Amino acid sequence: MGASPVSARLLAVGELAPGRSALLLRLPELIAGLRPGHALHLLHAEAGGYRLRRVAPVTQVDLIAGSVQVALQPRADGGRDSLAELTPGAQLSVVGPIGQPIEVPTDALQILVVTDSEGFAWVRFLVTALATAGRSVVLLIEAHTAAEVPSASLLPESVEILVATKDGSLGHQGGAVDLIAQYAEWADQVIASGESELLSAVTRALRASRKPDRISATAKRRGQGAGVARLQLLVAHEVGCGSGVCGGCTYRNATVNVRLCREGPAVPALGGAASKRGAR
Amino acid sequence: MGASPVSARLLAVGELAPGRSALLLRLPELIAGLRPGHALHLLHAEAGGYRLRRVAPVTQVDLIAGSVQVALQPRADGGRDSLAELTPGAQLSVVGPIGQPIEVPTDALQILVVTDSEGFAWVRFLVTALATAGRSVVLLIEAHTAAEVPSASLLPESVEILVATKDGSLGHQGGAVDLIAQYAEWADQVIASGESELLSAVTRALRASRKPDRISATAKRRGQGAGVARLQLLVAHEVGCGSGVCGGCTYRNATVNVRLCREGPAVPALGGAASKRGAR
Amino acid sequence: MGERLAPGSVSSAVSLGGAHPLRLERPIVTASGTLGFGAEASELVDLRDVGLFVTRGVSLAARGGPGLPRVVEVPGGLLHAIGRENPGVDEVIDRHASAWRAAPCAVAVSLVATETKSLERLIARFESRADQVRADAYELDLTVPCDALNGARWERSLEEATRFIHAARASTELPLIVKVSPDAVSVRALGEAAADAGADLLSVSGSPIGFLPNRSRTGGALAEGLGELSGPLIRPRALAAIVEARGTLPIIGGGGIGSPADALDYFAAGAFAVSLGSALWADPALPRAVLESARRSAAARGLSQIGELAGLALGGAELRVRG
Amino acid sequence: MGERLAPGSVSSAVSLGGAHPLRLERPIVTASGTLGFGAEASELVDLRDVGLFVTRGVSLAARGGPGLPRVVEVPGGLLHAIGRENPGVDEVIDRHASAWRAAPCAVAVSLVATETKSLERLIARFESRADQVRADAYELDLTVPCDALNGARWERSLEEATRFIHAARASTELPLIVKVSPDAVSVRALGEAAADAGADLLSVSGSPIGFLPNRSRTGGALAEGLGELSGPLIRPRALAAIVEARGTLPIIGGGGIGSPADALDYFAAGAFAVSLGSALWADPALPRAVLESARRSAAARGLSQIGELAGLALGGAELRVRG
Ligand SMILES: Cc1cc2nc3c(=O)[nH]c(=O)nc-3n(C[C@H](O)[C@H](O)[C@H](O)COP(=O)(O)OP(=O)(O)OC[C@H]3O[C@@H](n4cnc5c(N)ncnc54)[C@H](O)[C@@H]3O)c2cc1C
Ligand SMILES: Cc1cc2nc3c(=O)[nH]c(=O)nc-3n(C[C@H](O)[C@H](O)[C@H](O)COP(=O)(O)OP(=O)(O)OC[C@H]3O[C@@H](n4cnc5c(N)ncnc54)[C@H](O)[C@@H]3O)c2cc1C
Ligand SMILES: Cc1cc2nc3c(=O)[nH]c(=O)nc-3n(C[C@H](O)[C@H](O)[C@H](O)COP(=O)(O)O)c2cc1C
Ligand SMILES: Cc1cc2nc3c(=O)[nH]c(=O)nc-3n(C[C@H](O)[C@H](O)[C@H](O)COP(=O)(O)O)c2cc1C
Ligand code: FES
Ligand code: FES
Repeated sequence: MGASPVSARLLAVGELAPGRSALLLRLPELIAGLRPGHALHLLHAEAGGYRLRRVAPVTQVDLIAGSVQVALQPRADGGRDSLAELTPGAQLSVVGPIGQPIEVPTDALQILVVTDSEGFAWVRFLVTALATAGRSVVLLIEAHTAAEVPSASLLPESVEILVATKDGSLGHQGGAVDLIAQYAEWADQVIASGESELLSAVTRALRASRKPDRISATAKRRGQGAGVARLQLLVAHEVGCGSGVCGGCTYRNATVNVRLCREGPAVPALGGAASKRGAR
Repeated sequence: MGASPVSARLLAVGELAPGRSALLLRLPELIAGLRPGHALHLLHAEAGGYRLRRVAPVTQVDLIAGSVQVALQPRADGGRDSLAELTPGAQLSVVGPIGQPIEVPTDALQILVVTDSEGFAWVRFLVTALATAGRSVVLLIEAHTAAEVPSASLLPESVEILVATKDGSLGHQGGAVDLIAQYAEWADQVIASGESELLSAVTRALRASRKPDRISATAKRRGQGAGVARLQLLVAHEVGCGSGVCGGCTYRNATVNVRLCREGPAVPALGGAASKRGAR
Repeated sequence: MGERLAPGSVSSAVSLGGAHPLRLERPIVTASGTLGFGAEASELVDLRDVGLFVTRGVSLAARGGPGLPRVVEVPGGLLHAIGRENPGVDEVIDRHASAWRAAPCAVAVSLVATETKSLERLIARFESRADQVRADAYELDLTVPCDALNGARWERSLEEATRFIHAARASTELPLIVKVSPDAVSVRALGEAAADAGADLLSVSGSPIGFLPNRSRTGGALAEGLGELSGPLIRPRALAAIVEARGTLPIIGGGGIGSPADALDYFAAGAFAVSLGSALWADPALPRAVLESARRSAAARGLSQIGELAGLALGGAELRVRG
Repeated sequence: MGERLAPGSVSSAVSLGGAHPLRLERPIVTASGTLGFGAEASELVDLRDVGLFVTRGVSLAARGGPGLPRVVEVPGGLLHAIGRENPGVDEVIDRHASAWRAAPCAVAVSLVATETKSLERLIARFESRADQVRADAYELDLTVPCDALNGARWERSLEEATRFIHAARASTELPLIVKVSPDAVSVRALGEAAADAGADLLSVSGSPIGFLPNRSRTGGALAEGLGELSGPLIRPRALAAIVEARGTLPIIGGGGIGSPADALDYFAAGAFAVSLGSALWADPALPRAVLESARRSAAARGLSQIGELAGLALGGAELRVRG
């Protein structure tokens, strides 16, 4: 049977930004295996016992305390999130990790990360790990208004953060894409996460700059031939079977066919690796 | 606009019997007007803000502490009761009182009350008030098995309690109706509450004993002509408009047409008062 | 999208229907049966916040109802069976017509009939007492059993429903609202038939049927057995029905609205006005809250009328309706 | 009611259907599409606790699916649109037929087609590769769009659905399950048409359609727009459909089962077996838990077979079906 559920104690309910809840869980059993890009499934009980596997990206890991922070994704139906109303001490049933770690080749020293208020939950752990490992990281973050921008205190000081807000209330007025040009050449590796409009805009902006993909050892082992794509998109999904069988999380385009719950969240863009097929 | 909601703090979650939850609420605003027979509407919020007026009978009132105990009725669909999972300190929105006090003529000194594990919530306050006022009260209580019988500690010592269980695990083996004969003549007034099978059985058992109805002052004032019926049935309803307009709680038979949320919960049986029509 | 407007400047009036237009000061309708026949409605809700009050169902002769329980809670809402109980047209007029005349909003009478003959006599009865009766529209309830379909609802047969709508149209010049539920044989086909018959509005806001056994599973949770469903659990299905019906007639959308945010979904799916039902019992201020949030939403999009919110979610291209 | 039995002594096997009986060791069916085509199903659920595994929908040619999002949460369940995506019959047989042969339970293949010609060729394809393919039954999916109804589902037209069922029946001798949802034009009429056509079982377990706008209300929450609903929110409506269909064909009941207690409602409403779908994802042990609670419930009533639970809620008299 798939990974069996683990019981986790809720330590605290916090916020990455206003309205973006994050749960701090006591999770000694799973913590060692968690890497940036991983998510956990929170088995949230509906009325009458029907439980859903709700995808919660891992935003921070504290190996000493044995605690893991996960973000609650906003629901497409705008529904009230009952998990955000739990009080510390509550028990939660968790399964995971879901998906694969995000691959950043060891020789990629300058990393550009582009995100928005929804995508931030998928890159916080990555940016923190890369910066702590001494790589130079630039984070472009886009939001409608200043209030939606996560606080810089959530990331290591060494990370260079540029903010763009639609209403100009903070940083550059406009979208993160306006700021990409100056970093496109500089970056060895680019990672984008957030609304689909942002992902397409970043892909278009980078298509112009012709840097070759980097070939890395791990990429070969995983039969992905042409190495890690220079641009990786982190695609989110909300809920599903988590076992690759329902087709609910399949991201498909001309070159890729990725099941986000198995091979996601990273999807190679700009003709990177050969189609990442579900290996069996 | 109808009675406006009052905010009540949840002091404790208790049990009248296993699986029969009762909430202790801090409710200074409403407490003075509460009488046996009254219920409160708990405005329980469903997902997305849709709130229901859920009927909760008042089981005990503590005038000094300003606290009111109400019982959570089991749901017909057997659904999990999210109110029973609230933790002390939670705020609840309450409207009421709903319905009318149960009328027991002052000259009725010997009262027989017949109930089951579901009906007990509707008679606890009444039996306590009558016994404290010095009347002699006999309570016949029926349950499938001993575990479902509420503990005697919930009632004043002066109340004489006889138990009947279907499986004979406690008291008489069989139904409460088997025990009525010895009290039918003795009782000046009979009140029954619980499943419809019990209500019909009690009505049949009492039809035999021909005691006249008692005429009381209050009955005249309320235009009920022939005085308080000797047998009153307390009929429960789960949820509804609470304002007498939706028709969801109408108890109708040859002689009565009562809207439980307005004229209930007591319904005269055995041709008591003239049809209690919604006064307008 | 135009630039932002001040919410206050957004007009809330909507004028719906062609040959017999119905003008509502506010795009808010009360669902039949949830606020009674009239006399007691304003005890619960301030009708000044409402555009159209729809009465509880009225039939030619009195209709009795089933025993208790008639309304039980289910996950996400209510299961209920009142059986369109009412004292009959004359009794209702005697006691409630004065409340209709005094109402600060438009009033529609909900017509209940199980065959066309009594429908025609029911409307004739209302029209014959026009001196006392102030009705701005009739709502024809297609979610009522039809004798010819041995108890199945009118909306389950396109043929019977069409005949029923024509009978109503031929009996009155007042604006005619045809009310259906997502259980209709095809909400789109019924909308087209209603438009062809000259009806003015389609109210896609009815209750689908439902059933639950009682806890001991030896009978139904309701005395009646089968019942009707209300509340959030029917919202996604109701919204799909509104999308299916788009373009046949101007739509009043409802069934499952629990909050102002829910109501915006119904405008976005194609409704020009929203019907609020069982949510009103616990939230009598909901009409005003829905009005304000619809104003804010229109203002933020630079729209000067709430009616322009209708169908925003469907964009230009007709949403591929495969339902 | 007979006196109590020991739960262990209650038999769980059911043999359903007349001319082509389908024997299930356990009255538990997995809903198509929720456990995949076969190869990976037993990674999630122990198929020894299941009576019938129904594959994800398979069509003659490969079908692509819509963009993301394809599955979103709604109050009380899920809204989803996968578009019956699959690699086509040959690809599925190549990769999953071995898993079907090894399955410790009966296997039914779910047939997806938008017109009868390709349905006939699809079944012929399966029958021509009978040496590799072990299928104990076919499930004909009437909740798929039908070309002749410009995209509306087969189940929305009694005429098209009847022709479709006859085409399937004429193409195979295997037990034939006809799968419908509460959106069917009339679940009862479809059950009768299926029985007349010689089908063996009616699975009243499909997803009704649903819609929700996205949060900014400028498009749908799903890329596809209209989608399908699963989970507890469809339970009361699914149970009413089961009550409506009672007596036409033996019924597999499902759609909205979240717990063993829920499953007992479906037996009580008339089902001989229950279909478990999206609840399996988070509760893989649900089949065993449902089996045990059904055994206990039958034993408590002195019934020696779980199948005897079917229709208990409807008592002797046919429940007045007015739906
Ligand atoms: C043309 C085509 C389109 C498909 N579209 C989808 C889809 O949109 N969503 C979906 O869930 N499944 C799609 N599939 C099938 C999909 O790859 C798996 O069947 C599905 O993801 C479930 O995995 P599985 O267990 O069936 O097979 P897996 O264990 O995932 O193996 C997939 C197998 O299917 C074949 N395959 C998968 N993808 C492709 C491809 N892009 N091109 C060629 N062959 C491929 C390969 O032979 C591969 O071995 C498609 C398959 C094909 C051939
Ligand atoms: C024959 C009949 C059967 C009815 N059955 C029901 C029912 O099952 N459920 C229901 O909700 N409503 C029933 N009613 C109507 C009901 O009494 C009210 O209309 C309803 O309760 C809502 O109250 P209201 O605001 O309309 O009128 P109210 O303010 O409740 O006044 C009710 C009026 O209806 C008449 N009435 C009510 N009950 C009876 C009766 N039993 N016999 C004769 N006249 C009566 C009286 O003139 C009375 O003044 C029935 C009415 C009649 C005449
Ligand atoms: C108690 C009750 C009584 C109802 N009576 C009627 C009625 O008389 N006529 C009618 O057309 N609809 C009736 N309905 C259905 C409502 O008009 C509405 O279609 C349904 O409740 C769905 O809307 P909601 O989810 O907003 O409540 C009734 C609903 C309830 C809950
Ligand atoms: C992700 C997903 C994929 C589905 N795919 C199919 C399918 O391929 N064929 C089919 O007949 N039903 C399909 N269904 C519908 C299920 O078989 C079932 O009818 C529905 O989920 C209701 O049952 P439930 O509430 O128990 O999940 C799918 C459901 C889901 C959630
Ligand atoms: S969630 Fe079902 S395939 Fe990924
Ligand atoms: S609950 Fe609506 S009339 Fe009593």
